[in-house]
Amino acid sequence: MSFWDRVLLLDIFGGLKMTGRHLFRKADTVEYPEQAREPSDRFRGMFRLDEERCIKCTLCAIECPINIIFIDWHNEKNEQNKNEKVLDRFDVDLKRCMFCGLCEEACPTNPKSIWLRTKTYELGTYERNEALYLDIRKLTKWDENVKPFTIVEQGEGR
Amino acid sequence: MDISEGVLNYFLIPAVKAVVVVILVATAAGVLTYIERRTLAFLQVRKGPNRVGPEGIFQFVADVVKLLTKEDVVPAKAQHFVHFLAPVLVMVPGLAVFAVLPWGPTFTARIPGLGKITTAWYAADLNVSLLLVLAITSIGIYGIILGGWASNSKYALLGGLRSAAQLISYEVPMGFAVVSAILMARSLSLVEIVEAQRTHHMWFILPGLVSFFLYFVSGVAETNRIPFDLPEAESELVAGFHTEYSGFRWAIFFLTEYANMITISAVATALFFGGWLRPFPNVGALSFLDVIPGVIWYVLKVSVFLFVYIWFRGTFPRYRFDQLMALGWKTLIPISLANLVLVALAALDGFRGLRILGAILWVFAIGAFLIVTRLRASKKWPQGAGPAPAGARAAEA
Amino acid sequence: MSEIVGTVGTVGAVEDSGDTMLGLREMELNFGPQHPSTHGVLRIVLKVDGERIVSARPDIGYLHRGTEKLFETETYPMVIPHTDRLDYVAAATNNHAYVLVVEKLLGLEIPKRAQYIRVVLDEMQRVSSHLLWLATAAIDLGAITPFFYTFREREVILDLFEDYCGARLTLNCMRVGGLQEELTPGWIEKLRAFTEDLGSKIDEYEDLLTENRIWKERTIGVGILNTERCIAWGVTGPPLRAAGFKWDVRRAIPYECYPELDFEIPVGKNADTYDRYLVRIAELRQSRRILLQCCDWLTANPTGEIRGKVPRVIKPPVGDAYASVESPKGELGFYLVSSGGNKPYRLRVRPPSFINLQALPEMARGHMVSDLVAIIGTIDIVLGEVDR
Amino acid sequence: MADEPKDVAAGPPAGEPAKPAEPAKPVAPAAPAATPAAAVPKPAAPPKAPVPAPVDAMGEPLVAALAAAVPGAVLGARKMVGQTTVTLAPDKLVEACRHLKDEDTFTFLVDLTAVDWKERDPRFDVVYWLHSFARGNERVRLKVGVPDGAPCPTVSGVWETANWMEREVFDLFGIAFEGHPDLRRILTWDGFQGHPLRKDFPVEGIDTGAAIYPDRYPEGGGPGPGDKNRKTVS
Repeated sequence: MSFWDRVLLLDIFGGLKMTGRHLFRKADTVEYPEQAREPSDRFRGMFRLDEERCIKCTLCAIECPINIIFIDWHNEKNEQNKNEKVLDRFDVDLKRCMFCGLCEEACPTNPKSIWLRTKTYELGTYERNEALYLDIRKLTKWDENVKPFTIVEQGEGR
Repeated sequence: MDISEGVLNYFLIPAVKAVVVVILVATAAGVLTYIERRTLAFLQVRKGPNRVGPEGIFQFVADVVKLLTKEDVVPAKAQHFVHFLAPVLVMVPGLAVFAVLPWGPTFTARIPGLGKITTAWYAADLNVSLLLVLAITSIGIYGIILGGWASNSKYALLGGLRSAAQLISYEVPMGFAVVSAILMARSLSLVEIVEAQRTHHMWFILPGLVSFFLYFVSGVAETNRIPFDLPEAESELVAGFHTEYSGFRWAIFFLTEYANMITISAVATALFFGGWLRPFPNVGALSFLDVIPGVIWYVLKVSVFLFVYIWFRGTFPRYRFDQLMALGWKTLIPISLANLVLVALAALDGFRGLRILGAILWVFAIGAFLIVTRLRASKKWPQGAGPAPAGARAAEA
Repeated sequence: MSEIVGTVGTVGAVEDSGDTMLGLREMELNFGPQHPSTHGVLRIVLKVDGERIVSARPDIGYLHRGTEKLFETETYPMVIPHTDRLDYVAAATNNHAYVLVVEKLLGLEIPKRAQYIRVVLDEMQRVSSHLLWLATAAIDLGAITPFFYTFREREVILDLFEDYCGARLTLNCMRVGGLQEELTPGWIEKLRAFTEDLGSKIDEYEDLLTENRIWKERTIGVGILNTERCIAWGVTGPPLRAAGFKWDVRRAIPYECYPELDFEIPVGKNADTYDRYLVRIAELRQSRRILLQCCDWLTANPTGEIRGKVPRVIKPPVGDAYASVESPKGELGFYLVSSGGNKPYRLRVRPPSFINLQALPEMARGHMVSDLVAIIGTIDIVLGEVDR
Repeated sequence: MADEPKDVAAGPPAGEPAKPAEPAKPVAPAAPAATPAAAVPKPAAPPKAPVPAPVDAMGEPLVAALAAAVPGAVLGARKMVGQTTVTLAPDKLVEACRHLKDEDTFTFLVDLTAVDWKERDPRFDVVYWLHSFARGNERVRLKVGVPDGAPCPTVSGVWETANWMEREVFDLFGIAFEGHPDLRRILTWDGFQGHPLRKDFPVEGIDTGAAIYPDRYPEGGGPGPGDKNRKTVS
C-alpha cells in the first residue's frame, strides 16, 4: 500500500464502498415463523414408525449409539397358529437423540419401518419429558404433539 | 395579556424549550438506536428489528420499557454512591449540550393566548457556545471513568482507563479543528458561525476539509464508536466500563452515547456544513430550496453524519489501545496543528484567503484521488497475494 | 498419584478488595470461560501489567465429555456420530479421519467415486470452517459485518450438506468403506454454481479486510510463532503454513484422491496473525479449485460404487493404526487400537485445536489484551475438539 | 476472479485429472435412482484384500540404527499397515528420543497417548508418534510399557508439545510423568478422583458428589475409589 493510498484513505473508502453496496441488496435472511424454510428431502428430523411393517428385529435399538430406543415384544399366536411378534413397547427418548440416522440405516425392511426423514424439525416444547419421549402412539401419530411440515411417508426422500 | 414580556421571554419560553429539548433528545437517541440497528441490518444483508410496530419503529420503546423494568443489579462490593453517580455524570452533560445547538434560525409564530412570539430554534445563543460544548462534553468522561472504577470489576476498570486516556487525547485534535472553524468565522457562537457561512458565501467545509476530517474522526473517538470503541470493546472487555451496569442505568449510558453522536454530528454541521443554511446559501438560482425550512436542512445534514457513524460501525475493525493513542498523538495532533497554521494564515486574508485555501485543498484532494484511483484501476487490491512462497521450505509431497 | 494435583481452580479469581486493586502492579485477569471471544468455554488466566500480558495460562476441560471413553463402548459404525461432535464446525473431516483409520486397519479399498465425494465433502467443510473462522476472527477484532457475509455463503454449504446427508452440522456422512448416500440429482450442479460464485465472495471479504489499515495494524506482527517454534509445539495447519513451512497432510501423507488433484499449498512468511489470515483466505481459493476439479470428475463419472466391500460386522484385526487428514484446523489424526472385537479397544484423537492451543502462552506473551483475542481467533480452536 | 490465486506460480497443472471437454451429460438423474441398492452394504463376500498383520521390523534401518546408537533401548519392533512401531525400554526412553530427534531429525512429536491393557503387565503402553520432515515425512511410533503406579520419564524436555499431551495422559490414565514441569490435571477438574480412560473406570461415570454436596466433599471433591458413597450414576 503506497503512501498516497494511505493519505487518501483508499482502504477506508474501499471498505465503505463494499458495505455500502450491500445497503440496497435484498436481505438474505428469512423471517422464521412466517417463512419457515422447508428442509431437504433427506433431512433427518422427527421419528416416525410404521408398526405394521416393523418386524421387531430390534436392529435399530442395537445400532443406536446412545441407546435411546427401547423395544419390548412378545410372541402371540395368530389365526394361522403361527408365532407372531407383537410390540409391547417401542419408545424413543427423543430428547437425547442426536439425529444421526443410524437406526433408519439399520432397519432391514424395505421400505423402512422407522425413519427420520419426515421434514419436521420444530420440536420445541415446554415439557420435554412428556413431549419428547415418544411411545408407540406418539411415534405413529405425533402430529398432535409436534406441528409437522409434511409427514413424509417412508422412503420418499431417498 | 397578563404575562409580562420578561416572564415570557426569559422564563416561560426557555422553560418550554428546555423541556422540549430534553424530550426530543431522549426520543431522538432512542429512535437512533432503532435506526442504527435497522441500517446495520441492511448493510449486513439482514432485516433487523421489524416486529414492534410498523417496520419495527417502536422497537426502541419496547427496549426502553424492558430496560426500565429490569432489575438494577449493583455489584456487592461496588462503590455504591459513585456507581450511582456515574450515569448521572454522563447523562447531564450529554443533555446540557443541546441547549446551545443551533437547529434553526429565529422564527415567529402566533400562539393563541400568548400572541405573536419571536424565538429561535435553539434554547440559548451563548456567545461562547462552542467553548461550552467542548467544556461540557468533557465532563461526561468523568462518568465513564468513575463508572468503570466504581464497579469493582477488572474489565470495567480497564474500560474506564482506556476511555480516560482516549477521550483526553482526542480532545486535543478536536479542539484544534474547532479552533480553525473559529478562525474562519471569527466567533465562538455557533449561531454566528452559521451566519458567517452565509456572509462568507460558502460552507466552511471548503477551507475546512482537513479540519472537518479531524473533527469527525476525533468525534467518533469521543463518542466511543467503532473503530474507536475501545472503552466498551465487546470482544475484549466484555462491555468495558458498563460491564456491571444493568437496567435503566445501563440505558442511560447507552442513550447518552447516542445523544453524544447527535451532538458531534450537530456541531460538525454547524461548523462546517452551514448549519441550517441550504446548499449555496447565496446563489439566487437555488432559492427554491428555501421551501424546506432550515430545521429540516439541519436535521438532514445531521442524519447524514449519523449514517456515516453507523456505516463506520458496519465496516471497520477496532483499533488497539496503543495504536489508538499513536493515531491520536502522532498523526492527528500534528496534522491538526499544521492545519491550524494553514487556516490561520488564510484567515489573515479574510474571505479571499479562505476561498483560495479551499480551492487549493479540494483541487489537490480530488486530483490526487483521481490520479491514484486511475493508477489503481488496472490492478485491484493484491488479492490473496501477501506472503510469497519464496521463503518457504518445501517438504516433498 | 493424585497428590501431584495442583490448584488451578483457586487462582485467578477476581480480588475482593476494591481498595487494593489499584495498588497492584500485576493484575490477574480471568479471561473466560464466559467471555464473548473465547470461542466457547476456554478460560485463560492472564497476568497483566496494565494491558500488557505478562503470562497467559489456558485452562481447558470445561467441555470435556469423555468422548474417547465413549468410543470404547460403541461398535465401529456407531462411533461415527460421536466423531461429528469433536470439531463440530468441521464434522466431515472428523468422519473422514475416523473412517480412514478403520479402513487402514481393515485393509479396505475405497471406490474412486466415493473418494471423490469424500474429498468434496472435506473441502466443502474446509470452506465452511474457514468461513466461520473468518467471521469470528473478524468479530473478535471488532468488524461485525464479515460475519454476516460469510454466514451467507456458509448457509449455502450447509444447505448442500443437508441435501446430501440430511444434517447441516453433525453430518454423520461417511461410512467405513465408503459412503452411505449417493448424491442427489442436481447436487453437483448446485455445488458447482456455488463454487463458481465463491471466488467473487472471497473478493468481497478481502475488500473489507485485506488492505484495511486497522485490520493490518491489528494483525501484522501479532502472535508470531516461527517454524521452529511451530514444530516444537506441534502446531499444524494454517499456523504452520503461515510460518512459511509448506506442509499439508493432503500432500505430505496423501490420502484418498488428493494426489490426482491439482492444488497449491499456500504459505506465509511472517508467521503472524495477518499471514494466517492470508493463508486461510488462499486456502479458501484452493478449496474452490479442488471443488471445481471434483465437480468435473463427478460429472464425468456420474455412476459407480460408493461403498467398498465391507464385512457386515466390522472387526479389524488385532493391531493398531494411525491415520490423519488435514482438517481445517491442522492434522487431525485417529489412533485405533483393535483387540479384534467389534468395538475399538482404544481410539485416540489427535486434536489439532488442543495441540495448537498449547502455543497460546508463547504467542500471547508481551502482547496486549486486545491482541489476545486476535491470537485466540487466529489459532482457530473449537472447544469441542480441545476438550473432547 | 481468476481461479488461480496470484501467489502461486500457476503453472500448468501437472497431474490434472481427467477433465471432460464439456460436461456432456448435464444431469444424471437416472443413475442415482438406481444406486441406492448399490449403496446397501454387501453382506456376503468377505474382503479380498489381505488382512493386515504385523511383521517384525527389527531389520529396518531406522530401528537398527537406533538400537546401535542407544544400546538396550529397543526391545522390539514391528510393522503394520506400513507403520513402524518400536518398543522401547522406559529407562532408555528419553535418551532414545533425544537420539531420534537430534540425529534422525524426528523434530515433530505428532501425538502422545496411552493404552490401558488391563490384565497385562506392564499395564499401560505410552505411545509416541514421531514425524520427520527431513526424511520425507517418515513417521515412527514408539511404545513404552509402564506398570500401574510406576512413573514414566517425561519427554517434554525433548519436544515441548509433549507438555499438554502428558498432562492429558496423566489426567485420564493416571500415569505420572517424572520430571514434567507442570503435571496437573487438564481435562477433568482438580480433585477429581479416578482416571476416566482406565478400563476399570465405569463408562457411566462416578458420583463425584462435589457439585451436589459441597459441604460433604468440599475441596478436591468426590469420594475416592474405596469410599462407600462412591457409586456409578447412569
